[in-house]
Amino acid sequence: MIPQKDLIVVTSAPHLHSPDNVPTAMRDVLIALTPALLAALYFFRLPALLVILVCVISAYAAEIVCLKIMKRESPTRESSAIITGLLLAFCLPPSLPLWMAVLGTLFAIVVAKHLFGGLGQNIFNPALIGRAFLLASFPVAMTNWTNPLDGLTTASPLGIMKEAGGEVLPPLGEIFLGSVSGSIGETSALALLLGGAYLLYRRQIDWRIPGTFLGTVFLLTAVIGGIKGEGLWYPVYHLCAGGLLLGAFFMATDWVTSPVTKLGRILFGIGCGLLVVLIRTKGGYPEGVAYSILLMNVVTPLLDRYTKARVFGRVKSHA
Amino acid sequence: MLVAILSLGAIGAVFGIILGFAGKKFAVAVDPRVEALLQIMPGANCGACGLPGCAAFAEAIVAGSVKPSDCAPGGATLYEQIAAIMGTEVSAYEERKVAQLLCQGGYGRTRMLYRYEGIKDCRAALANFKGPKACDFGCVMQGSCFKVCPFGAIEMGADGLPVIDYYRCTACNKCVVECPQQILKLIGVSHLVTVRCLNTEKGKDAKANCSVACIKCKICEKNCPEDAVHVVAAGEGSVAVIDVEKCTNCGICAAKCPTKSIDMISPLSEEVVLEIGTTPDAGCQACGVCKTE
Amino acid sequence: MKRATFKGGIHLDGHKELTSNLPTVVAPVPDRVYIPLSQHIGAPCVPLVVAGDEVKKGQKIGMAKAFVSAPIHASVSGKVIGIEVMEHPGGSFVPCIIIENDHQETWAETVQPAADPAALTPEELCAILLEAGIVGQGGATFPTHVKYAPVEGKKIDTVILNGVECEPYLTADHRLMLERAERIVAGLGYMLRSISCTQGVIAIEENKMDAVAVMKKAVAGQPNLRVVVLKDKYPQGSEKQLIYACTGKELPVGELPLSVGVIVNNVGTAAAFADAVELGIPLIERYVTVSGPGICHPANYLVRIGTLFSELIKASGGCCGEVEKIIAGGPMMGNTVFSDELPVVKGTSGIVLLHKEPHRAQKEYPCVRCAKCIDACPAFLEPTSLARLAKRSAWEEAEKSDVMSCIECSSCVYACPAQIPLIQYIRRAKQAILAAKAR
Amino acid sequence: MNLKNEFTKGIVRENPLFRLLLGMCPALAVTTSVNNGLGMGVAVTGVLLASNIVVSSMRKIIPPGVRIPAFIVIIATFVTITDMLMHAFTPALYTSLGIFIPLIVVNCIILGRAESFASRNTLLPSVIDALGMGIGFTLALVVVSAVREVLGAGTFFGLQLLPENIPALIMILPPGGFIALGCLLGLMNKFQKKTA
Amino acid sequence: MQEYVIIIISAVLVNNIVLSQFLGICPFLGVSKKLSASLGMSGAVSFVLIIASFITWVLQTYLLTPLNITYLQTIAFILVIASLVQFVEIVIKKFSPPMYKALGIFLPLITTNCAVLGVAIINIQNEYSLGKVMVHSLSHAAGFTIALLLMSGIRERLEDADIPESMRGTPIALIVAALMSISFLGFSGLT
Repeated sequence: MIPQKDLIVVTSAPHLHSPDNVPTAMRDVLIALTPALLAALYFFRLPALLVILVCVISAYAAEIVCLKIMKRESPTRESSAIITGLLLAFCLPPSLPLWMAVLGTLFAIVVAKHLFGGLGQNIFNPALIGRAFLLASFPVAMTNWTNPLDGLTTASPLGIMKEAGGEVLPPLGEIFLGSVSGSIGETSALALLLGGAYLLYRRQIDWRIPGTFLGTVFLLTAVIGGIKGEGLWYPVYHLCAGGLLLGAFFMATDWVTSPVTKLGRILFGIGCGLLVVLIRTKGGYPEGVAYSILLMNVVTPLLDRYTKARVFGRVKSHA
Repeated sequence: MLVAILSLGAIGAVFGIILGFAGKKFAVAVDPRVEALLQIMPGANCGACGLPGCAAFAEAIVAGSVKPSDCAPGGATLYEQIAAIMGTEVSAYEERKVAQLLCQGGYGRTRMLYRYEGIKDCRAALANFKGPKACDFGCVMQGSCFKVCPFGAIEMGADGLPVIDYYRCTACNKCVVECPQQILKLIGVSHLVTVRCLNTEKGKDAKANCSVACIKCKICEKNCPEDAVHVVAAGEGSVAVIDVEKCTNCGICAAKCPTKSIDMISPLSEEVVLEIGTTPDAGCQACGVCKTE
Repeated sequence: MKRATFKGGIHLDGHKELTSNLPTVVAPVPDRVYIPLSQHIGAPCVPLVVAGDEVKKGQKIGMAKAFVSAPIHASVSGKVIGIEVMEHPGGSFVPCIIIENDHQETWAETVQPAADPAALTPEELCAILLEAGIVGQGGATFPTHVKYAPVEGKKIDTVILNGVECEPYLTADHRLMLERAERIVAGLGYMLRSISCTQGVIAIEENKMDAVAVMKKAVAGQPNLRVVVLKDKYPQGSEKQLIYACTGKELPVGELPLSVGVIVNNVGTAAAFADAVELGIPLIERYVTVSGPGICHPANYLVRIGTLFSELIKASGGCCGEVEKIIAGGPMMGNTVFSDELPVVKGTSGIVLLHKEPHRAQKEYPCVRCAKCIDACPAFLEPTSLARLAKRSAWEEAEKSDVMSCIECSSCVYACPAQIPLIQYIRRAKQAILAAKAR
Repeated sequence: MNLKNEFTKGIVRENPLFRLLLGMCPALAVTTSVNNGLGMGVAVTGVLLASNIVVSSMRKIIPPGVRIPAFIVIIATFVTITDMLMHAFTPALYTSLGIFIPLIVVNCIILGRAESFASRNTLLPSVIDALGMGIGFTLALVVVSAVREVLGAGTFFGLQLLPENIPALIMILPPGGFIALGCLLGLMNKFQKKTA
Repeated sequence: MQEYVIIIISAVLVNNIVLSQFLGICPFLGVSKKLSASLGMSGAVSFVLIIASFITWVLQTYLLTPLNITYLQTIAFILVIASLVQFVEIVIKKFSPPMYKALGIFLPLITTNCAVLGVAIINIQNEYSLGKVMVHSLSHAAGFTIALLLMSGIRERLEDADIPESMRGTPIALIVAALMSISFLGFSGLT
């Protein structure tokens, strides 16, 4: 007897599925990152291009090698490694030696992602781990900012704010457009807002995380600004400067490492916001977005556990 | 020097007295035998004894509600050790058993009704028209047994059927309990001849669906010199069954069976069989994983 | 206007335009009908006939003694030629009574209209429900008379007729409401009377405004009956979600609708009830939509119970394209069957033939924790967590996580971008928990 | 009893750090340089040896009820002696190991060996066991600290190996300890799997 | 007041006892597979840690220092801790069986937990007053609890993760600890 071909498929309902799948989601994120990519290339030119290329290529290569070693499915249809590489490049200074970028990418992909079992199983956002790893390893190279206007080495806006040294803060308009010193992809608030809006429109991210994240930062800095006697520009400046928008729209919202429950997401956003303001105002670093999101990644499993929704029809006291 | 000795002695004495006092005052009795038993248990927490884990089994031994031999993975060595702790005699000799699959209907041998798509779970596949195979008695080939085996003794073969590594099998019974078709059975390793089909349909129907089904031809029955194999009534029909008491492992029925639904294998090599009743090496490797939690 | 609805759920492409405007066709009566002994939830019937018996249309040919059960009737007149085990749309094998049609269409003597429908007592009405073998027409096939059997101390204040039909492709209920509105309203009237309930609600989704208009006209002048228009969302037709959408009441976990004073029935059930009371005809035919991309000429049919799928597919011009799945019922909750040689039963609301979905990859992706399943779940569960628990057979934990509250609407699987068959894992967990309880 | 076996098991097969997962705290804390790792290893070996000798020779005298407290006192005594010796002879090492010298007292390796081996065996095997375990632990510490020192500071025993700007500072920061040990354990497992 | 706040922030976040001081690694890795177990463990450790800090401080200030036998510190402290643990175990076993069930199996493990002895020694090294000793040990207990709970939350999630065979168990736990430790670097310099 031979196995019959062309048998009808029998399986469990449902037999219809949403056209959204993992690759389309990845594609949407890539599309959303395009404005920031263009802005980065416009402001930082060749150095940025090189860092981005190096990160993306090494991320992709690392992904393929890891999957080969672990004998897992080919990732060619997913672009998650490319996104990781791109996001990591976005939070690196354009002047970073390329071999450091490669090292950070490898650490991100291998340690933060594949040691945990690959896509969907990591606890920490790989790109942010890559950045934090590099920052801890090469603190000097990682805080060497070039100003895109004159190519000179300057402190980042937040650094100037923190040190309150002789340097003058760049005007808000420049911060908004992105012609200030900073990491490759984080300087242009406008481009990041465009990307974030696209993701929200495509429903690939939940408004709760960026909403509460940015909201918390805005409120707290407004209060602090009020105490300091600064005007409304102070909280707005905090929103647009540094990696806040990049983090809030693209990294805190990472599906894998953020909570799955709605309440959990709200708490996650608030937690990120609190930590950012804490580190920016009281901590040892001028910028705290990466650390704040990583710290909230740590808390995510507990948030998920304790913010489960009440099951339909469960009496409230029971839940 | 003296101060040191005195003060340290004093500290020691004070705490010694407190502890001694507390130990007496607040003593709670624990049977030391339970502890001792727990030390020697295989620690697989396989549940073959019907109790939730080795700790429960140790308590049950002390309570006298189970026999040492209820622990299948333990083997003779364990029974002796338990007997030593409990101060009893070693229970009767028990033959080593291994789980065997009573179905040979892999891909290409049994007619398929449809292509199953979905989770790898036999019960889930059975929910659709009793599984993708036309035969309702055979292996569903989704590997539920493979998933529950705590000893890695089961793998899924290329023909879709589970392949059991008899050397690794500890007869823990987990796969037997898990199998929804009840086609896995613990069989003593000295029984070499087995009917590997449980299809009770009429010979014609069975044959139409599967090339290795028992077709109730009774050839085995007629040829058995010991009168050990019979086609007996089962379910709504009948199927060949070997009486292990009478069977002498001559293998004539296996040779004569037209569909080869009876086969003859020696699950374990001779030297292993000689040590019947011992814990197989590949079973519990005392990795301690089960004990850490 | 903001339409009432439930929380969670998904928006589906209904594909209803394929058949929603096609008037129902009476399907050709086949030469043979195959009537399964079990077409309902509950005890299967015992056949009352043997091979060789002459039967008449509407004659009772099988019944069970159990309370939760429904009798079956011959849908044609002719000769019983045997009882054979056949594939059943529910995903099992069931013995079927096979009747050779003599095409005489002689009615059985038992088929008698009630002398004075207005004078029937609740008990008599309930008896008619039982005798006519009426079961839920929406697909669940729960024997209707059980719902209307009085329960001590429980008062029903609302009967909801489910005209939601949230499954894609299906338009049988839609056509029924357009074509037999007055029968539905009459049936609802009998239902209300049999439990002395005052309020009747007919729930229809906003994508069927023509049916809304017709039903509104049909209930005009009866102030205790109203038509509720609901938002277009799946799974609105699920009992719990429908009750919430219509009344705002949340059915407690593990309770029947009874506990919140509600009974939910399909519109088709009401129409069948009216037929049984006023004409004495038991449930021997029903509306069936034959649709999907794999069908050449999709259509709505009025079909005798026991007609083979293949006859209906043939009547619709046969298959077109490479059919991957044949579904009995709607594509969200219906079962796939492995051949077309199986009969239409009381719960068959549609036959949908699907091609391979172009956007479906061969293998599932790992869960990326996007939480789309959680957002989609109308029971507010976490399907992905439940599936994970089921994957490692952590049944107890799954039970603690309320896996039993899953209504198996499959919204989560639809929404899942990683294409994980969440619902299968969940079903497996439920099955294991029930098995453990039974032990 | 095969003494050679008793000796080698502690080095490879039952390496206290890599296989038995004992003594994690010092393995993470003091392995920022090979110097420290080696010093720690030697100190632990010394204490282990001394306590094993005493425990083994006194095993028949100590009543089982107060076994653990007695062992701890014995161990603590030797730790204190070690502490003083190091303070006197290796002041630099003493400062850099700091609190982790008194903490040798609570190193599970020592109590574990006393409890599971020395209290059940005669003197000679106990000595051999202590030596094997101690050397195994020392080797493990040296490996971990070598990885961390080379990658994190670019040096090995203070010798400059890598150019100034290459080393990743993180390896001698706290996370580096976890990373190095975690990866080494993973590699060990993989290696073990292949040979098994 | 300022000093106390600095002690708290430093002990809980900046110099977290587990993630940057490497004390109490064994229970941190060993008992963090289940959230419930880690709750029990951190409860037991916190309890013993605080009481032991108090007793060892008293012992040091009123016995060892006046008698000029501070070299006996290690022996004396470990004796205190060992006895304390055993005492607590006996008492709990007698008076609160449910609590014993929850904490009992962890108590013996605490004797060899370097967190307790470590904090006791740090207290003395830093020459804290009694008030600061209590705040300090309390914050370290909190730091330990937080680290353990977060770790067990993560490890419960990792239970379903498809981690490479050789990384399962302790290796991946160490990697998680590493990444947690990297995240906690964000607090460095916090004042």
